[in-house]
Amino acid sequence: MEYLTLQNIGLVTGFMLMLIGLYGALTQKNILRIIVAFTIFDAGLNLVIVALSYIKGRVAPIIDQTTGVTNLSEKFVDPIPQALVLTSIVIGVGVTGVMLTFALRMFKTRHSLDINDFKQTKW
Amino acid sequence: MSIDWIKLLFTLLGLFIVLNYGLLQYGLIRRITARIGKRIGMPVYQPYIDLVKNYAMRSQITHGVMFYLGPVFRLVGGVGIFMFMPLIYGSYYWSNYSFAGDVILIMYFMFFGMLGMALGASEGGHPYSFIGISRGLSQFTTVEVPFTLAVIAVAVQHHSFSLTEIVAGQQGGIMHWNIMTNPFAGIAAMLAFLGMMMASPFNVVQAPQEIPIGPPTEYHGTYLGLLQTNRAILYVSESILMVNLFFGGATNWVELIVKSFCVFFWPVFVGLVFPRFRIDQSIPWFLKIPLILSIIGIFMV
Amino acid sequence: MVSPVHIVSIGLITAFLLGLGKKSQQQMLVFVLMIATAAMTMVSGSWLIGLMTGSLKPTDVFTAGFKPPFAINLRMTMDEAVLTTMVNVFGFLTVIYLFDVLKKAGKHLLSIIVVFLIGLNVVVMTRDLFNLFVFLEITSIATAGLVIIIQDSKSISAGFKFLMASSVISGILLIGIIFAYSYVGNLNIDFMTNLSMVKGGAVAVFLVMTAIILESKQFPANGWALDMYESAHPAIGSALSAVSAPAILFVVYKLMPMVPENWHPVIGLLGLITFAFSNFLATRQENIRRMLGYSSVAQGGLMLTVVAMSVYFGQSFWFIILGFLLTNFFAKAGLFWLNGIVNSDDQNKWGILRKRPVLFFLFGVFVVAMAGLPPFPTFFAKWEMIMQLAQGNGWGWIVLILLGSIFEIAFLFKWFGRVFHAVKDQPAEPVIPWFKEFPVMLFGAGILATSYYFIKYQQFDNLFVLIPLLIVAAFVVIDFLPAFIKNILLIAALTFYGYIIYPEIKGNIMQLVFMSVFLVGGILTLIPGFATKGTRAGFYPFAAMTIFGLIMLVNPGDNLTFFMGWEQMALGSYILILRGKKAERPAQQYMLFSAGGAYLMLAAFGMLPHFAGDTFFGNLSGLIPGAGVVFVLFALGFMLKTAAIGLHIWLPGAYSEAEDDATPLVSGVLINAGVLGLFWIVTSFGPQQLFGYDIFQLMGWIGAITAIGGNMLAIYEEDMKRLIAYSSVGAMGYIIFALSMDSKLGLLIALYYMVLHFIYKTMLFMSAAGVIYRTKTRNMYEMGGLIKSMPWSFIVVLIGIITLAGMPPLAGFAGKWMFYNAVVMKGWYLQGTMVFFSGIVAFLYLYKLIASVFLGQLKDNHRRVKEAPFVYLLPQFIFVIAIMVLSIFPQVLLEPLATIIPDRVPGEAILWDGRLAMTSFGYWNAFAVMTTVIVMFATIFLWLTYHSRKAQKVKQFNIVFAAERPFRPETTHVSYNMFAGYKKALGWLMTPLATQFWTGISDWSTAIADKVRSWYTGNGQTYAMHLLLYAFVLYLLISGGKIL
Amino acid sequence: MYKNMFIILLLAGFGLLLGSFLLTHHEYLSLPQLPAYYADNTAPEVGAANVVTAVVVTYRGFDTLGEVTILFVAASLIAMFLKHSKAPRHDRHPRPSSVILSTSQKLLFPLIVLFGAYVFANGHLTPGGGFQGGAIIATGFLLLLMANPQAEFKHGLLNAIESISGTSYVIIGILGAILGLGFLDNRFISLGQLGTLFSAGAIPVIYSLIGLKVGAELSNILHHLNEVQNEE
Repeated sequence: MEYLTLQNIGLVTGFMLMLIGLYGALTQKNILRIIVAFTIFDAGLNLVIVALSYIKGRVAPIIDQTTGVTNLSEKFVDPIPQALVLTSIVIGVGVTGVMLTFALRMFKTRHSLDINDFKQTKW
Repeated sequence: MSIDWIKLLFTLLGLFIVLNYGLLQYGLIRRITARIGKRIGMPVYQPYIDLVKNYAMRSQITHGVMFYLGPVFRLVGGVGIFMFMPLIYGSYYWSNYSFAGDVILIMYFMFFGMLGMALGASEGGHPYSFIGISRGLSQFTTVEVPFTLAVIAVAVQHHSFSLTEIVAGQQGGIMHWNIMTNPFAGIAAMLAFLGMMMASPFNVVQAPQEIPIGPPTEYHGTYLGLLQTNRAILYVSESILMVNLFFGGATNWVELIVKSFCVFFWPVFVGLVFPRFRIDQSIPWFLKIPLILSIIGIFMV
Repeated sequence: MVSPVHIVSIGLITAFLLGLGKKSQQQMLVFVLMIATAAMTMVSGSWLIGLMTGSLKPTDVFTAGFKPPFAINLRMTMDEAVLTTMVNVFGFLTVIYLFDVLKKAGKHLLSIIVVFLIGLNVVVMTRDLFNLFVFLEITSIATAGLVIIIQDSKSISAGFKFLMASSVISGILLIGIIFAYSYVGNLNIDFMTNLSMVKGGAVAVFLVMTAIILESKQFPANGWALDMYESAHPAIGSALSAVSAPAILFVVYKLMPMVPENWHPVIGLLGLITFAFSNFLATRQENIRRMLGYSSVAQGGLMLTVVAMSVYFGQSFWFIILGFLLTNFFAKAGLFWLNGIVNSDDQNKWGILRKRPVLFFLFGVFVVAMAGLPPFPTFFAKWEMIMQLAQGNGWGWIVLILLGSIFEIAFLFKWFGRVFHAVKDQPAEPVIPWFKEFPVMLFGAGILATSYYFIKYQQFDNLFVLIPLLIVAAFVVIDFLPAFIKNILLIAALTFYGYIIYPEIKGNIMQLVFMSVFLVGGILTLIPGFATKGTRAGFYPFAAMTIFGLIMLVNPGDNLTFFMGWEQMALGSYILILRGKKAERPAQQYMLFSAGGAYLMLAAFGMLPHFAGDTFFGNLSGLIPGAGVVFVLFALGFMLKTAAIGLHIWLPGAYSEAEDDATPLVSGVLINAGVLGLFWIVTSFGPQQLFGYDIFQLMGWIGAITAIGGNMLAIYEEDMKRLIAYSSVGAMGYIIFALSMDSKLGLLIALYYMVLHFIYKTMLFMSAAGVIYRTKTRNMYEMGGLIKSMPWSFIVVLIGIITLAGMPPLAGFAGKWMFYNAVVMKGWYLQGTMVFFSGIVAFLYLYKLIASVFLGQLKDNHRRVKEAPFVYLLPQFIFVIAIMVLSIFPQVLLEPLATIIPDRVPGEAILWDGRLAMTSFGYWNAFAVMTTVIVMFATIFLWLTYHSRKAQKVKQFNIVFAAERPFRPETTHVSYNMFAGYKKALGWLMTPLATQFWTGISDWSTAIADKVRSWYTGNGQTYAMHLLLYAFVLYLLISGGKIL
Repeated sequence: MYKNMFIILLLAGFGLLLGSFLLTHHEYLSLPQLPAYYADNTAPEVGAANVVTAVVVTYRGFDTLGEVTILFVAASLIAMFLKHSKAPRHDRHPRPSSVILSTSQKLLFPLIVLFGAYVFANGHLTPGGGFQGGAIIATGFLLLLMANPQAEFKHGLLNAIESISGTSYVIIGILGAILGLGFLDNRFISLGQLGTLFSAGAIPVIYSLIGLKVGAELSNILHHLNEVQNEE
């Protein structure tokens, strides 16, 4: 059993990125850094998705002269995760944009970017 | 329902005897009390004089209806106890109206007069009435506890609440009396009896010294006459109750009078010896020794 | 039929086109949005109707024209139709409700709203896991947008916390989806039911499920949600609670088929923990929006439990979940909207609603519906849920549900009571625009309609349930009429009801007795109401509810009807109590204790089938072995109502602070409900053991202590009504004692005393009401000498106290006489003496009652007081007549009562020989006693009258007073602290242990709640960590530490 | 510090949870049924050379609609959020951008937009598509803004593009439902010759609309953020 495959490397890297992102999101005090940490988390997640579509020795699922039009299912890598990752990325962009906007406005209300300064509602 | 007129006659006769006996007894006791206190005391027939004088009084006042009814309630209470109690064991005619109810009826009928009197006196608006009544009621609550337990003990012992049955169970000599067969209950009841008679040391309720005026003052003339009549009947009736419960009852009038006199003499004797308790002393007192004795008594059965 | 996908397309086209709008056209844009949401509603609504009527079949919509799993499909069945209709109707109403906000807010907000609705619709309908994720994200971002309608620093930071949380959640969800895909090779929910069976697939299921559970805001990883509820506009809070949460829960439901069977209970428990704890924490909230947030979260938890256990619940699942779902939908939305109308989180500001009877009524409806009281759906759902759980021995679950429910009631009714009494300092006529009122009213109508269908579905007995409910509803409708007319109508209704019910129950003396007590009591206690002027808004519906609730108790034998009647009676009487001027706290206490008792009973009802099958608890054979726990639960429940010592602390406050003429109803009449229940359990269960100890023995002691305690407490009361109230405690102790003797005589005493207590206590309370009505005070030491001006009231009180004291010749003595016989037969001397002692103690307060009020010195300010109104006296004298009849002919009542007692009960019965009552111990002839006494009394009275015929009446101060003449009544009237000596001697008995105990419980729970809620630090980061922690702990719980 | 340790522990646990995936998961040796179906049937059924595009726009077209909606709602949120600040706008005088930047911007902007258009129009043939193309167009605007921070956009135009393209997208979807087999079915326009620009039915149209919409939205977001910066 081969462990050091490209897919596994991708997966492990993705997992590590996710954990790093989470660590950042949970420990950083600066809101902007938290947002960045979340993008790292997203990146790791996307990497995991992409890595899953990989099958050794196959090509991207686009029909062209080299692939021909028959037996494509034995030539292509998995197209679905690739479609999913597109969606995931776009969602990530949307969320990041929104979060940044919030950060902007939060800074305007309190002139601070420390997450601990935004505990008006609690208990 | 046919009324047994002869029995009614006998009952009224009994009432008359008891009334006279009560008045004489009261006079005698006062006399004895005075002698012990190194005084001469009033004549034995003084209660008769008082009674006649009071009933003959002309000037009368009233504070209102309830004030007016108070003594009536009181006397009904006293007479009622007498009426519902069998006097002489084995005699149909001297058993009064005891067919109407048993000892429970008698026990609760005692409250009737008390309550009526309390209400009547209260309407007089005299502050000491309130004080006296509140003390009386307070003390009374705790007096009744050992007494009731003792009665229950006796009832359980004879498997009956009927006084006639209880007396019947005590026939056949002094060793069959309840005071002997169940001494704890008997003693408890005798101690409670002290409180029921409201003699010293439990006479703070009436407190003849501190409260020289009060209900008796407001109640004068005929009212007082009624109250005195009641006192005579009630005290004797209560003594007879004790006799019936613990001292074997009586089979004839002589025995009845002797026994009830002895029973009645007991609180007088105690009262002469012991000083008076305050109300907050007397209440716990009844909840201690008499209560414990009566509890022992009830579990002895 | 329009395809369900067009809900989405209509919405999206609208959303996109709104972008073309100009600022000046804003109002028009709002109308466009309105039309769009209406259209969406019509699409989903038409599916709902079609599916309901059967004209449409459940459908799958294949997008892109490929069958699943090749393309995404949307499903439209009954479930989806209900939920999407809910979402869209809600959306439509939100647009209306937010009309003023939207007019100013700009077109972007409009787009966000419609996108939010689309997101929820698709979340409900889609069958594709990844598509679900996408639309969940849409909903999340749209939610973030909605939160900042109010752009203050609170809502902005709450929105950010929400974004952080939803990032973490969506990360977990996405990774789960990807794993799932990698194991089964597709993304359609219907094609991955075997996911957990695939090696490693359980992890994927776990991640997906966890994410959805986190999304449904489970305790304690829900700080972000709470902050959002607190800071968002109420309309948005209502959206989160009423439609977001159900949509998410529906996702859970969709995913349940792939969740392994053995996880179901874990998820269910998580939901229940949320339910219990969130309600617990809500009790500490002063801020309305946050409180509603906690409540929403709690409801979500409860629904999660139901959904997670859907397989377990089987047939009843739909009934239960719809009950919770619809109630939460209508009521929570309504409450949030009301919050928006009031526009304040301060409970005291809510008094505005008091100016708007309809809105206030709806507020009450919502609160009651949330609290799970009848006749609202949650009540039935909760009942069914408990019954089902009990069948599977889920006692821990039941405890959690009941705990949560009691906390829920605590904060809801604290709030309600506060609002009820917050009338002061309000603007005269609040301006409430129609578009804010309209949705609330619609949802109010919605919940009422839902209740109607739920009741109809249950197929209750017409006579005992439906007619009463209709009458109550009718009185709600005619509440605007003058009190006079309503009083006549209610009395007429009760009379008529008695007329139609009589043929049904005349064969059953048990029912007949209690029904007469409740009906006659109801009618007679209403009569004093004629003295009230004005409309007396809000009194009659609840009086009717109380009385008919009582009537339901006497039903032909259905546990649910009994319980429903019980709760209804509790609710009605709660409102009656709350109407008193200073009744806010006492009413709250009353509600809490009532609810506590009711929930104990509910648990008992759950256990009952294990012992007795489906039988009505009052009809059991009397030989149910080993049902000790059920018995104790029932007994506690009923004894809470009869205020056994320790459980009595609600009673004096509740009875005394209720409106004076309502007190007889809520006390004298209502307390018999507890007696009814106790009587039933004693006769139908028979002797029971608990840990080897005889329960009747225990109950006997409780009864004895209650009797003493109640009477002792009454002695020291200066407040007339409190005194009578404590006296009730004592009387109930007497009854409990009598019942627990479990002998023929004992039960007879209990029944007899029940009737008697009903008569004299109602009478006394009415008389007190009359006195208070005239003197305007309840303190007895401020009265005195009233016998002159109120002689009739005096006579009533005199008869009442003689009866109460049990003095011959009146009817009370019968009870005492039987009591001695019973005690001696049973051999319970000590307890018996205690009860006897309590009877003597009663003399003290009875004397105080009558003497302080009617005797003694008349006060200057009462010189012009008149006799109580005729309408007060009339019922009192009816009772007096009843007492007189009973005194002379007790067998009229005692003989029929004796037939109620089942033969299995040991002990001897009373033998009647004509008028002579006999036992083996004693005898007693009421007629003879009465005759003798009357003759004696008459004789002596005549004797006195003859002698004192010339007596002259003297003035008030004409008394001999230590050589002085008193000149002020105040200094002469001895009443205050009358029994000081007694207090000095026996006051130590009165250490308020019960009060201390309950106060301790209350303080303790407050402290714990404060500790627990400090978990919600307000820091978004902490919240994000909670999410991860929750997921991790859940993993450990499910996997047991092993790899899934 | 303890808190951080705790978080590290927690994440380690979480990592283990994720890591368990590595133990049970195996790389595919052949495609499972669903992707194999896509690989084999995209060409005949959908007519797109790029299978991923076929999946994105047709098979999972509903997701993509959602994606567009997400960007839309995010953009709306940002617009709503940032527009609200009515702070007096004081002119900023940033250092003028360098000659290189401003010059190259003028040169590159049309090229970038053109390239973006190319990417989305050819989404069904080559790697790329509406989102990618839209993002590229938005970079053009970013360049514009960097070169001239004070630049004023025509909001109306961007909004109009956004709205119209979005609406058209949905309408095409509805047309798919009416004329084709289901909502967002691309086959109501003839599939054409595989591999040519005008093939794959409605896919190029949809992708172009998406491209325009995404480009407009992202540009709008950038512009709003820039405007806020100007306010500061």
